[in-house]
Amino acid sequence: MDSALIPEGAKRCSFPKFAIGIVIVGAVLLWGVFAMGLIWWKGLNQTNMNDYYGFALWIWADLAVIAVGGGAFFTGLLRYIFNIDELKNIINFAVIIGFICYSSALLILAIDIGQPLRGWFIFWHANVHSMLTEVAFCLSAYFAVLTIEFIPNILENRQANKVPFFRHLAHNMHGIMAVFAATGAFLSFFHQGSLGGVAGVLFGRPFAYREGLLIWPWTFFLFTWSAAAFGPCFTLLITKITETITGKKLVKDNVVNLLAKISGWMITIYIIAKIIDTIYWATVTAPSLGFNISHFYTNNGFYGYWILITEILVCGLVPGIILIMKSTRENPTLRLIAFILGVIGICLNRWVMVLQVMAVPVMSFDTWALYFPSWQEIATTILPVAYGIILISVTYRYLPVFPQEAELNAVEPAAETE
Amino acid sequence: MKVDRRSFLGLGLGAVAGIAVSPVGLKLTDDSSIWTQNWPWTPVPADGEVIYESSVCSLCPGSCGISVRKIENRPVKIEGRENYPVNNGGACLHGIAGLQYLYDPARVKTPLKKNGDKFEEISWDDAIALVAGKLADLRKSGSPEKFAAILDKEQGSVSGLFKRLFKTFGSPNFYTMPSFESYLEATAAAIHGEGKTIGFDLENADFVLSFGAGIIEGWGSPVNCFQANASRKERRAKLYQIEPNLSNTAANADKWVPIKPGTQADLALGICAVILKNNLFDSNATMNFKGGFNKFAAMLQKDYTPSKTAEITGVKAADIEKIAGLFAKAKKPVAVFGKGRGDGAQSLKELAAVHTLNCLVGNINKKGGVFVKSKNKYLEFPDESMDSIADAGFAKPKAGRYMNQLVEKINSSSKSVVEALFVYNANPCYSLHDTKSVKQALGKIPFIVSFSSFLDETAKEADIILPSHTFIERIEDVPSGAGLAKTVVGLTKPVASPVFNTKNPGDTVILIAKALKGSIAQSFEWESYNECLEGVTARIWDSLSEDGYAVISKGAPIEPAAVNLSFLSGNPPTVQAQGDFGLTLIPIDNMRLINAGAYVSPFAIKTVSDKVLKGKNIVVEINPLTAKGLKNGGFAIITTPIGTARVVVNFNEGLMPGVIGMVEGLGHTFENKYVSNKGVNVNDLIGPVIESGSGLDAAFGIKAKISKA
Amino acid sequence: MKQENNKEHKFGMVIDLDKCTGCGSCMVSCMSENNVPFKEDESNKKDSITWMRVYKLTNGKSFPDTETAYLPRPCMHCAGKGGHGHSPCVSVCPATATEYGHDTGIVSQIYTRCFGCRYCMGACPYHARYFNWWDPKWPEGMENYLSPNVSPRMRGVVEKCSFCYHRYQAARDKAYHEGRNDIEENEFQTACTTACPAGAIVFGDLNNPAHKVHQIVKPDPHPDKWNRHVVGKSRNPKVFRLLERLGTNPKIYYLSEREWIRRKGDNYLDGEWDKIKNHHGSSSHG
Amino acid sequence: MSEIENKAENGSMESAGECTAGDTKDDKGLGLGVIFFIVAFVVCFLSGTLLFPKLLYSKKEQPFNFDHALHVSEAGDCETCHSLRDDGTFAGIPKLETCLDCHSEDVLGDSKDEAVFVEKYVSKEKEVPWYIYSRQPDSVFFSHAAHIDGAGMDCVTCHGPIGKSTSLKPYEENRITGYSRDIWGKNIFGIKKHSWDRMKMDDCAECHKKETGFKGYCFQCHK
Amino acid sequence: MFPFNFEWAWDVGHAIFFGGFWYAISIMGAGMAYCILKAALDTMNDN
Repeated sequence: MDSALIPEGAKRCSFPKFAIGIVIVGAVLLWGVFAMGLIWWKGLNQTNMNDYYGFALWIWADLAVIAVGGGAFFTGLLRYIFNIDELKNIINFAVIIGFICYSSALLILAIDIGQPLRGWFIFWHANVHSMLTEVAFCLSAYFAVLTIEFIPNILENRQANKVPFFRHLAHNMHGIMAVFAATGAFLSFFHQGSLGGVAGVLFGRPFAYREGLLIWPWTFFLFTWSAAAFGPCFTLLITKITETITGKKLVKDNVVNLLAKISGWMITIYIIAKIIDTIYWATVTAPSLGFNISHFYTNNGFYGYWILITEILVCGLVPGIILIMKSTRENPTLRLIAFILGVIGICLNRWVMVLQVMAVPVMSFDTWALYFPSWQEIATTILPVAYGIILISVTYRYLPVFPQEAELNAVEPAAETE
Repeated sequence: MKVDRRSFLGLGLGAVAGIAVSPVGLKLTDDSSIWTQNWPWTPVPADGEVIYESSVCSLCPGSCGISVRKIENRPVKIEGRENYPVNNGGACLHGIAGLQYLYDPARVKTPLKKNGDKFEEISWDDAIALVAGKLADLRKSGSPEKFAAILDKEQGSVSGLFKRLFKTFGSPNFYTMPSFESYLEATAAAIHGEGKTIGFDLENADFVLSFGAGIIEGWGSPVNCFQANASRKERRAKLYQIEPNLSNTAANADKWVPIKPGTQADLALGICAVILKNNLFDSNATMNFKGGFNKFAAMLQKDYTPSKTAEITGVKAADIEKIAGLFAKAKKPVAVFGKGRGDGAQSLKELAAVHTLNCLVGNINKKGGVFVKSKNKYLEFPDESMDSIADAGFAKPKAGRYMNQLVEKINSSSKSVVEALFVYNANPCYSLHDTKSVKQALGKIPFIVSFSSFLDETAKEADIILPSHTFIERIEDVPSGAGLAKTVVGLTKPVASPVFNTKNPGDTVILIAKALKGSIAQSFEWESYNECLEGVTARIWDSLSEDGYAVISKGAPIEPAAVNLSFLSGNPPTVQAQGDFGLTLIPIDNMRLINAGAYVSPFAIKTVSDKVLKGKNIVVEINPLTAKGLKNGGFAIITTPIGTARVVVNFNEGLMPGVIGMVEGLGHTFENKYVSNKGVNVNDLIGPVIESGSGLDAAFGIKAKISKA
Repeated sequence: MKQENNKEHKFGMVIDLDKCTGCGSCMVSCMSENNVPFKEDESNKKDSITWMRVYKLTNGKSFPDTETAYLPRPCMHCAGKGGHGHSPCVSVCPATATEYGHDTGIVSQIYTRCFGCRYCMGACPYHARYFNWWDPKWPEGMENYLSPNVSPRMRGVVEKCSFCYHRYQAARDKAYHEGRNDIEENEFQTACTTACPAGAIVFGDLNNPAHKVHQIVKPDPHPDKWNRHVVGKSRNPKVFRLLERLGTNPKIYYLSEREWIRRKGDNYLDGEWDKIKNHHGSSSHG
Repeated sequence: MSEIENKAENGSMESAGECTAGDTKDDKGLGLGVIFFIVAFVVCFLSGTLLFPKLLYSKKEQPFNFDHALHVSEAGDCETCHSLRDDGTFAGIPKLETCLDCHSEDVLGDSKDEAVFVEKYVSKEKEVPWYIYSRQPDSVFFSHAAHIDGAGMDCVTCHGPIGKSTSLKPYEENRITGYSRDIWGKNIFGIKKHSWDRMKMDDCAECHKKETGFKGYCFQCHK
Repeated sequence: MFPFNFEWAWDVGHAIFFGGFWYAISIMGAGMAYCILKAALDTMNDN
């Protein structure tokens, strides 16, 4: 049916099967779009946010998708700047995941503001002291980079590629991709960092506040580093999921292991830095403001010490070690567990840096504040997931995303799903 | 040349580029954000010239001077009036929120007549004719005394007009709601003789011994009390607060003396006993005491020794002796009474016992003490003309001495007691104890006329509503009272033209009187209330109209006040709480709520803590020791002999064990979503307990139990 | 043309917590002065707009040693670390919708500029900032009492106490018209100050030694020697600020004779308070 | 689905053919594309510049014409009618009461506007519902006292030579924002020649920057 | 973001922030312009 669009030599499921899958996920997407419409029409009272929780689920989702989308810039950096050639086999997919993550983040930001029609004020009337300004500028600019990085892949579609101009354009863009990748890395460094800065600069919130270098708190660097470290985990996890669903091997193990190894070292180094940061914060920064670490964790509520231990040890140190040790890394099950733990860990870190910051009382007579999102918030947070699945399905179906696919699947005409 | 895809591409790109270079994008982006800055549904208040008009607030007996900021003749803000003799620039939250009453959703917009369960609009002329017709029939039937009135107060010219109407009509059944002023007069009558009232010189006292008087809870003239209390810090004056719960006053006091509910009278007498025993009293003062000083002293030494008193009240004997010493030795001590706001149920024994402390230390009519003054008589009405029906009817006995007795009489009598009822500025269906029985009594009255500005609980029971202007819209004389040391009469002025089709209640009464014809009409020969006001206040009118107020008296009265202890010397029994459950439910007065007269404004209820009102649930306070099996913040059921209520529990260490505190002023049931249908009316749970001897409803609370819901 | 009036004010407030009765007049006066809306249920204090909020403090002791007190909390108009104007909220606003006025020390909030990201709310440890989750609505006719001096807010923006800036503007208008260069102490007073029936709130220019607020607070002209971020610390041992140690440098000072209340003003590690309670304020500067 | 199918198939066929066709007819094709581009560009640009303002603004006539020049010559200056109140606030457009200082129920001149004024407003004691060209949004606090008394500025700097006008131009209301066109300025690109051509915040800032060295704090002009 | 914006100031903060931003934007813009132009030229050269 749509065979003319499908990459040459690639096997894809039948179009009706594909369409049914898209419709199912599309229904979830529409639910999210409906919630989004409701929020734009009626305002943020549709959420369960309140004056204590001005930042809540959405900001977490933003931080989380951008952190896991960090695979794009880091893989790009490794591929184009450090010239690790094997990574060309996964860079396309990393870019697509990054594109999905960043477009989702921008969409969520557009929902999250009380006056969407004034959203452009953040650019026009920018306050350069605000970390959020930095986020907005770098995020938008980096999204442009991602789009640029994504375009050649789109132009490689069988039909598009027949247009000489597109063919040349794709070729030329490949030629100078290193320049874009470098710009992307530069921008990513700042926006990943500034997202960390969002919490770290809050000197009124001792739970979040960190000292730092010049105007940048330590969370700035920790966020950049952690996004670079855990981003590839997410890329590889999604690759694995795609492989499972399509029933095909798409990326060779050596490529996966290479990226996993790099990620493992990054994670381990990050976790060491994070532990040092946590210790310094708990013993120096917070006490200097009159806070014991015990002030920040409740006994019976949601925010117990478990969250700290889970984030740093279970979902940080453990995946890091699994991925640096050859034997465990090359065990597919353990590797997968490490990816999953890593993604949970980074998301948990972003959760803590957004929601726990809001939950902890600062004034001595204030109380812990807890919050549970409304269905509208949940629906709009699931929306990007549905959108991501659809975009991955479409790109996988019509674009030559995985250069190794043909080689790996040349002889086995296995039945595939979607 | 073939029009191909490139042509379309060119067309599209050209269009995009053309629009992009044109100002459309920039302008629309800018304009759309400006649109969000000026949404048509967000009001834009009109600007204009600012003027200030002074008036007097009559929401409560405090009668504070207010200054109303008006823009282009539109009132926008109420503030306290500078240099006003009562409140000197200060204002309370209810007064400041006063403009909200003007546009209150529950306002009666035009005269209403009940038809079945519903109200129908009716013209003023028809309404007056209807009321006059009914009254004329009642008068013709020969029992004019079956016409009753319930007002908020006796003072002022509007009350004067009502009283005059009743007298000329021939009915003695004119009632006022319990108020602090009424208790002051009752206390003065019991000790000093009729025709007097009491003022407390709090701003000069150096030791205030308060028996539960909520000095910063809205007691007395609230703003005046706030100021007197605040100046304690500079004056180094002390405040001891005696009550079962840590009220704001108790928390602000130098010492909080927790006491078992309902035993303040005993403690006061116990302190009297110590003062007498230790010879700490002012012998010059006691020399002229009448009514058996020795008998009184002997009774105290027998029944109120420190240890006995301690047992009754729960206050340690040593503390009783210490407090007695501090009080008696202070230079300018004053003992104040009137639990809470002072307008709830009170026992005369308690009022008299506390006031006796003042008499014993000789602070009557001294600076920083208690002023025993003659009732404020600035009004001079011309003589009524009475026909024979009026004479005969007016001479008949009242159906009951106080409101609660009237209610009881109506409910218990098989014959009709009241045939027609006027209600003005009073909401007995909400603010009297056991509201169910009050509503039952009102249900037995065939014809009820309400003068309310709002469709409140009592107005809803009425057959005709003749809506009054709010205090923002009307002119009226507002005498101070409520324990204020000075006597000031203020003038409320119409600072806004009437928003709805309402009238000044004075005008309404005059119209009804005129419609009744005959001698009644002859007694109301004014053209309008304005004319009447000017006439009856002639003595102070110049000052009223020019300054907005007239000071009738200030400083300590010169004339001595006789003291008669006969009421107490027989040691009347102390009132006990109704029922036999293990705990005592007491009402708590909260400055941010209103429990009598008006009801709370949207602004004021917004300030109420979530430890008082949470959603639609009232929160009761209870000491964790008493709260066995209950969860802090959880639901519970309170049961009293007269009702049950579902509440939320808040553990509060500031409550004496064994006591449940429930705020007064919630649980309204009328059409105002901002303030109504929130929580429970504590008066639904507490029944009246009549004090033998005084006839007052003296229920300080009620026995209750609480269990997990 | 003449220069703008460049004389630097630093408007601030001192609230006597021993006088405060928790009556709520300040809250209502503020709401009615500043066109603050209200809604059907305001008992969820986490979405109830009260620029001035009165907190109830308790000493945590059990009956009968319990004590309570009230603490009114307007916007603190923080000067930020070192008093340079980088208030916690101002420094984070991405669209410059809130700004530190160096001429007055007042932190502004511009509703028409705010696009509702709520970052400032997260930054403020005092919860002094409120979001308009709903469109403001008044019962029919009630919008007639709205004041033209303060613009009603629309849904989706943050608002907070402005120190009644419009009163400052009005006072300056009058001064300009009368050819005066500056305004008198009593010409600019906030709505909460004038409403307080207990006279617990004193408002004025902390930079002006003639003003009462300066005389009570006696702000230290030098930075705190133990925490260089803290400036303008009171030299009156009975005066404290909320969360002073964070370096937010609020311009709201509190006054209390009661030690337990003063201790509530900030967070202290075990034993810290006992060490400094007596040299808080003046004596800590030797 | 067939649509996609068709498209895909057409696409493949067309592009297969295009490779050859495009190669030969390249110049012409591009040329036509360029022409289309230019035509579309010009049409869209011109409609965005000329037609768009017509759609954006609605024209409203003032209740009746007002001759500023005549009034200035009679009254002497602007302040006679547009005055500051004692508290320093600006009274703005005069109320009827101010007009009646000179006017009365007797028609003064012989213009028909005067007749309208007397008939519709004076005799009915109704304020004239003028459209105000310089009306700023509700969020703006503008202190006339600061500019007139404080800085000694004249009216013309911001309001232009309106005192010399003999008639009132139609009021053009922005359909989206509800504000007068004079705020953005007559020029749709926002280009101005005189200080009074626009009244946006940037114009305030420009003058403040020039005269005081500082654009001003937000709260100086916002409420 | 532009020198004619109200908030713009010629200070270090703006120089660093917008310096970086405009630098990145120019590189991206120039890169894309280069690619597109070169692609157009290449397309023509194909013939």
